[in-house]
Amino acid sequence: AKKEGAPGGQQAVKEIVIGYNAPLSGPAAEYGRDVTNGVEMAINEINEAGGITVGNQKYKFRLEKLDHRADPNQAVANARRLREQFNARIIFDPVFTCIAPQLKINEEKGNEFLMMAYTSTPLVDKTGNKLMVSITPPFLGYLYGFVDAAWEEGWRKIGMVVTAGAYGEEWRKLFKEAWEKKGGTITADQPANYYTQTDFSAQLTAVLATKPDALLIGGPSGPTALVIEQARNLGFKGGFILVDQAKMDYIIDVSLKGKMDLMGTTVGVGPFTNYPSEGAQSFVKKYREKYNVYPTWEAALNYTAMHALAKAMVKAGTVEDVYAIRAAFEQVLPMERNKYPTDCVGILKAGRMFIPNTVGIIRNGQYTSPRTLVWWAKTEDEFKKFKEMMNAPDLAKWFPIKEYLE
Amino acid sequence: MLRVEGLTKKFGGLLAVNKVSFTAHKGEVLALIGPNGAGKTTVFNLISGALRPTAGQVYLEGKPIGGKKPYQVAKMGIARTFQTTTVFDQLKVLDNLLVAHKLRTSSGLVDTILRTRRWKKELEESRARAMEVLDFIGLKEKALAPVQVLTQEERKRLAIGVALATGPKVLLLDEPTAGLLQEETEGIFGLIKSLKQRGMTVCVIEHKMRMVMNLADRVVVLNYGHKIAEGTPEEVSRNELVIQAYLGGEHVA
Amino acid sequence: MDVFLQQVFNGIMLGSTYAVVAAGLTLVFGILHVPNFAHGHFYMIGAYVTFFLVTSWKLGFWPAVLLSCLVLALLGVVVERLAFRPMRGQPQVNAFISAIGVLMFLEALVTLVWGPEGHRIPNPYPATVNLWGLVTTQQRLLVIVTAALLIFLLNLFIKKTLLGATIEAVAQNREGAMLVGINVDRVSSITFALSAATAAIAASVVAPIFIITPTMGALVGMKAFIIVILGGLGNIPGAIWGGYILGLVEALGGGYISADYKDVFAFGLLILVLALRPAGLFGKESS
Amino acid sequence: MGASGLILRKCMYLFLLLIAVLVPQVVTSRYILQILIICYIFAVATSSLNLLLGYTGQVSLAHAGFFAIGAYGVAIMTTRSGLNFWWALLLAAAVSALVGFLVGIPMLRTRGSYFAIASLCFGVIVGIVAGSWSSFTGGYLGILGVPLPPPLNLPGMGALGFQSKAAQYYLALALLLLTLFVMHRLVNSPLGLSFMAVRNNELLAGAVGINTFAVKLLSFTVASFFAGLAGGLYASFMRTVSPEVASIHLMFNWVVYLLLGGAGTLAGPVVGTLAITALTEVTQSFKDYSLLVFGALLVVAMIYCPRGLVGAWEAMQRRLGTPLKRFRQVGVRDAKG
Amino acid sequence: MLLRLRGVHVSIGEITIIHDVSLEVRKGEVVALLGSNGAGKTTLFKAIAGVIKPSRGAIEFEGEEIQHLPADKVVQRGLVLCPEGRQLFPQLSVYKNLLLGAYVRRKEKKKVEQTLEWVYALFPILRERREQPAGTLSGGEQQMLAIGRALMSGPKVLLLDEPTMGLAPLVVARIAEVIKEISKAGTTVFLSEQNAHMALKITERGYVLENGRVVLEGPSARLIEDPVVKRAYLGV
Ligand SMILES: Nc1ncnc2c1ncn2[C@@H]1O[C@H](COP(=O)(O)OP(=O)(O)OP(=O)(O)O)[C@@H](O)[C@H]1O
Ligand SMILES: Nc1ncnc2c1ncn2[C@@H]1O[C@H](COP(=O)(O)OP(=O)(O)OP(=O)(O)O)[C@@H](O)[C@H]1O
Ligand SMILES: [Mg+2]
Ligand SMILES: [Mg+2]
Repeated sequence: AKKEGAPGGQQAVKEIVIGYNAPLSGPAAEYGRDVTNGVEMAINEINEAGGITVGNQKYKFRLEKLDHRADPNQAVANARRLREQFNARIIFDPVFTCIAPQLKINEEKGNEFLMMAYTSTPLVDKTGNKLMVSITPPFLGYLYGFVDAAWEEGWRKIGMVVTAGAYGEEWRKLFKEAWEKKGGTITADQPANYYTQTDFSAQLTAVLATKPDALLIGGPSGPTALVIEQARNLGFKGGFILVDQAKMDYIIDVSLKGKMDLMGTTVGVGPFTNYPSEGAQSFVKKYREKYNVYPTWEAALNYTAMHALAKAMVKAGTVEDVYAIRAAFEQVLPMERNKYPTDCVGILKAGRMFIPNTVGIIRNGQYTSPRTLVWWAKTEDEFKKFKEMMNAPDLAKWFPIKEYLE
Repeated sequence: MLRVEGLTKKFGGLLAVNKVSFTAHKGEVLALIGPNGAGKTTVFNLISGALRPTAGQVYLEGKPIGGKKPYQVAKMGIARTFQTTTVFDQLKVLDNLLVAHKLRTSSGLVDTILRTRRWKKELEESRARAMEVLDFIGLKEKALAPVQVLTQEERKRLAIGVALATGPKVLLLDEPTAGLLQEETEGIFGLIKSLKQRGMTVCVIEHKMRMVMNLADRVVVLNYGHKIAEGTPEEVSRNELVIQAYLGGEHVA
Repeated sequence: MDVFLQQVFNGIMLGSTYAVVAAGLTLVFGILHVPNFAHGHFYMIGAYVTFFLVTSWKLGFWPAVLLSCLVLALLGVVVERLAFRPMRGQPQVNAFISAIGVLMFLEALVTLVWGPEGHRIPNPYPATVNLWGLVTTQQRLLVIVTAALLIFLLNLFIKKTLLGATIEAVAQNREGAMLVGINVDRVSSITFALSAATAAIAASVVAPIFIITPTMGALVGMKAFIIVILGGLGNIPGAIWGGYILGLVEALGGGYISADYKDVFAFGLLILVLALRPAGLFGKESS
Repeated sequence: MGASGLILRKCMYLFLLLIAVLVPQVVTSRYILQILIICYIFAVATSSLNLLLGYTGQVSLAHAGFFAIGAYGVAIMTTRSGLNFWWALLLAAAVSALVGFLVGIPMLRTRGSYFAIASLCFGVIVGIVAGSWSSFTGGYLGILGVPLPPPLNLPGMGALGFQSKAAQYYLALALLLLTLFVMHRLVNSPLGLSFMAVRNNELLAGAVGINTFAVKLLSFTVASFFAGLAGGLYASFMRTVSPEVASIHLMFNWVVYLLLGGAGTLAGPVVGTLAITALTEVTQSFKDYSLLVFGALLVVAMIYCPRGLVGAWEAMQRRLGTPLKRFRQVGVRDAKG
Repeated sequence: MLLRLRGVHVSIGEITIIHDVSLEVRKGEVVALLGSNGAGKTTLFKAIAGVIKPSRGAIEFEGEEIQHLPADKVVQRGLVLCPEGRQLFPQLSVYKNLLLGAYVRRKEKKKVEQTLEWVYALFPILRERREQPAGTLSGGEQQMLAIGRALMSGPKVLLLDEPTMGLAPLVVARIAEVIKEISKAGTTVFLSEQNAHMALKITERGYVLENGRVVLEGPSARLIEDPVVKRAYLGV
């Protein structure tokens, strides 16, 4: 609810409630927390800077968090509650299965809200929802990017111990296709359940028996680190390719406590913590100070997205008309260079922001500089134009993905 | 009516019942006696299908029933009570009898949900039958009472009533008066007597010899799983083996 | 062949933890008939306490394990007192609900204190060993040895000591136990303490190999229930065998059945086993 | 029970029904309606679980599995084969019942805790299949775009659409009433008595000629049918399904609803579902402490109302000595009126 | 005075079952408690043994009040109840059941051995069935085990609640003998029975309980002649 702010004759500051609907307990709680922190940090910064002015009215933001425990039913109930009880017209959610049913209610007349969806799956781009902004790089960018990088490393035989479930399955299927098209071979495919298993020796033993050059592994970062450790304990000397859910910096710094040498040569999502841009580095510092936990891509991307949202509101001149706010994104992007931790230079009609995929490579226990894939540029010229908007233009690489070249 | 032939039951190494044969004729009261652990309850369990015999066969009106499940045996017309009084203590008295009579009805799920004419008719019949049994066991006033408020003796009556409500041809009663006072024992005694008058075949396990003497037409005596004697109460009570194994020198009970 | 042996070894290592956790659960579920669905959460807290002692108090690994064991014994006693003792005489499902309340509470508590993220206990014995071609680490060997020792002691305790017999006596007839002079409440407390303490040891010795999270207990708890049932309720050797069997099935299944469906096979197999042996693999059917 | 008590009780039920019917006229909040709709659907699932757990005494932990079969059944049939929703709903519930029947045959050979765990395993299997068989179930992302129920052409009333929340509310309410009606008739019949007899004493039940296995199987099948029905409607109202519908958490929730409402009573599942859902929404305001508070409350509630809210209410009634005496174990006699 | 009850009331839930019962048992006596079904014999015994707490009144054992003690403490003092319904440990062997009977003097290994031999001598069948789970014994065997188990603790006072329920005449006679032997061995026996014939034959004094009140007391020989007892308990 919008409250009358300061008393007295001065202009009262009103309040905009940002709804936050995420898993705050259960297995996905850590993930949920990272996303919240990003949004919350952005909100605090904006408020401390005096809030935003829309029309002639000053506003501050307030974050209203509800836990949906990754349960779609609870997510819908929460969304309705946020919209109705708190009059939240913006809702962040980082879980696809919970976002999906909300996309069925956010266009209801009189109940509209803008879905800030943190999900990389292509399915969400196909919903045609007009009130959605998705704030991650696409899954396919990583997949094709990793295939290329792995090939360049000289690997030809790959064994797979990827997380079970459809996400992993999608990875396995598409990776196999792309890899074999390149001319490589898949020697073994033993999925493991990264959410429930803690010992992966069984799958690793079976796959390592086929003598692969590298392993495609990954799921959540923590268990992925275990897979790496256990593979090394079983005597594996080859390389790793990490699916995009696993983040190599987190694995090294948090899970392996800095034991970089275990990584050998690894291809994966480029590390955020040492991303060579001013924006990223100052964010890492601020974030560490404030939360005393590890800053992740989740936090950074949502942080940037929240800032983009605030700008869009100002631009649209309304805090209520969500269609106008959604439309204003096209005008406020790109975000200024180096003021924000991540690149965000535009948005697709379908709602996906132009955020490059970052591919990182660790070679012989040493980070090499990452490359960022510009997947949305249709032409070389367009790519050059976008390159100039980015935080670290030297790292950018043109990498068109036909699925997204509308 | 009920014929038991060479019935045998082994528990591991223990021969609880060993080649026991006897016959209960229509309308008679057959008492099964013997020391504790002789295998009486086991015989009942074998007849009623609660246990599978190791060997031997049981016939009801000439039809073999060995190997059947308890509910099938009940349907064929053998009802039993248990040594420790068992009734459905979460149900009301009347409901105990209705559920016992259910095996004589044929309404299914659909009849129940739609409350078809058949369902109504059968429910009426069941009620009538239940009231009749209640009247017989003398619990008419307590029809709607929960079982918890019944006294021990009333529960024993109800247990017999539940068995009767299944519409049996043969009734197996396992120590129907255990733990009852003399006065109450007489009551149950009367109940069995009037059952007999109505032509019911009754097999009863009993330790109270006076009751056995007055009630039973014939007596089968078990010891260590063997049948050691069979005959009229007088014959049996004079039998040396029986006196040695069971009755002891003088017996008053 | 080498691969097969390696897989068997992997299975035994997995099975070791399962066996200990399941044996601990059998004490309260099989013997006291308390369906303690929070048992896996005792396991989780055991790991966290060890983690805390090692990282914050800078205790050595073994002193930390021992202290954690004591803390959990105490926790077991408290939980029994507050959440399960009042449930006596109620149907078992009531205690089940109470256990769900307890596990929600414990998980939320740990999340509040240590956050939802995973933590690691520094591995005290990280060196790899090569045993006749089997590659493993010292810590893994330690898990197997500790489990075997624990199982041996537990079995000895129940079968050979009078205190063990009193636990069984209380389980089978509470009033009867009171009438021979057994302090029933104390026996319940001891049983819970023992059960929680074994879970703490199991968790503490495997934790250095793995990651600890507030949700790590949920699945272990559920598996422990399945194992207890598979082995036959109240049958301690059954639970232990069940633990090793599940470990082996998971390892060999994970290695040889190439599908997401290996769990389907494992659970399906369990249903089948129970259909054929309704009282578990090692249980005697009581009539 | 006295005749006056019976009338009083009837009046109370009618009054409650009236309130339920009037809700959408008074309450415009989509949030509250949303919660009530899902509550009613869950109450159907909980009621069917009650048939098994409360009346037949079989602690089944497979219920979310059947709910999921219903949900996926409707989702797949409507989105893939374009079947009319109503047919899909019926068919999905029938499939759920059939699966219940088939897996009941091996599982019901076990008893007590063994059955509980065997059924838990089945529930888990359904969840895994839902998450893994992506070509059929859409994997962990699930199936999007499940349609709302199409308008019903009622003779004389014209088409009845389900676009509005109010209409959805009435549909959920109708399903709940249908379920309660069927449960009521089942429970107050010799058939229902045979369920309770199995719960009370299986040995004796067998001895009085009840095929206890068949009774349990019937109860299991009927419960699966209603769970499937609830799941189907759920899929349609949520417009999507994902493997969460088979999650054991959902099922544990229902057991909690049932036990805290009062197992073995007709009102229990409904009371429990409404009360706990309300409580969950309230404890959310404790933020980080919500599960801490909720967990503790659960234990306390189990200690102070071991027979659930309905049980506690009855106990209070008894103490006050009003004629509204026994909801529990309503005998056949009561069913007549 | 070994055991003395003064104005004892016992309630279960809201119902008062025992009203104002006062009675005494002297050392070395064998005393009978007669009463019809549901008179409250079992309830009274349970209250004495500490299984349920009396709501009012005092229970003195060897001059000390014990009504506030829990059951296990009462047993430790030497007041042991052999309960109705036996309350055995069904899945434990006969031997373990007996051993647990001696739980309160588990430290005195020698004495326990001796008592065990004595119990086996009283009930030879128990020796035969030593390894069998108690739950699979026949009713009579279980009753013998229950008495045997109660004796294992070497009680000063043995409360026997309907030891002959459902037993064969031979066994009833045997148990009557055993009670005499126990008494001879120095144990005071307080016996609750419905089998008034047997009870009054082997006891010295008796109390008759009806609806939770003591309605009659006196020497057993006199009670046998009492017309009320005759009609209700002995049958004419
Ligand atoms: N399930 C079982 N497993 C092993 N032994 C059993 C089992 N059931 C009964 N027995 C044994 O079989 C014998 C016969 O028992 P049963 O219960 O038939 O005796 P009974 O004649 O009814 O005695 P009572 O008059 O004391 O009830 C006993 O020795 C008993 O220990
Ligand atoms: N747990 C209980 N709850 C309610 N009433 C009880 C309970 N236990 C006993 N009663 C009641 O208390 C009264 C006395 O019971 P008690 O068992 O003491 O009698 P008894 O003389 O031992 O009878 P019996 O000869 O049957 O053993 C009975 O009316 C019984 O119904
Ligand atoms: Mg018997
Ligand atoms: Mg008694």
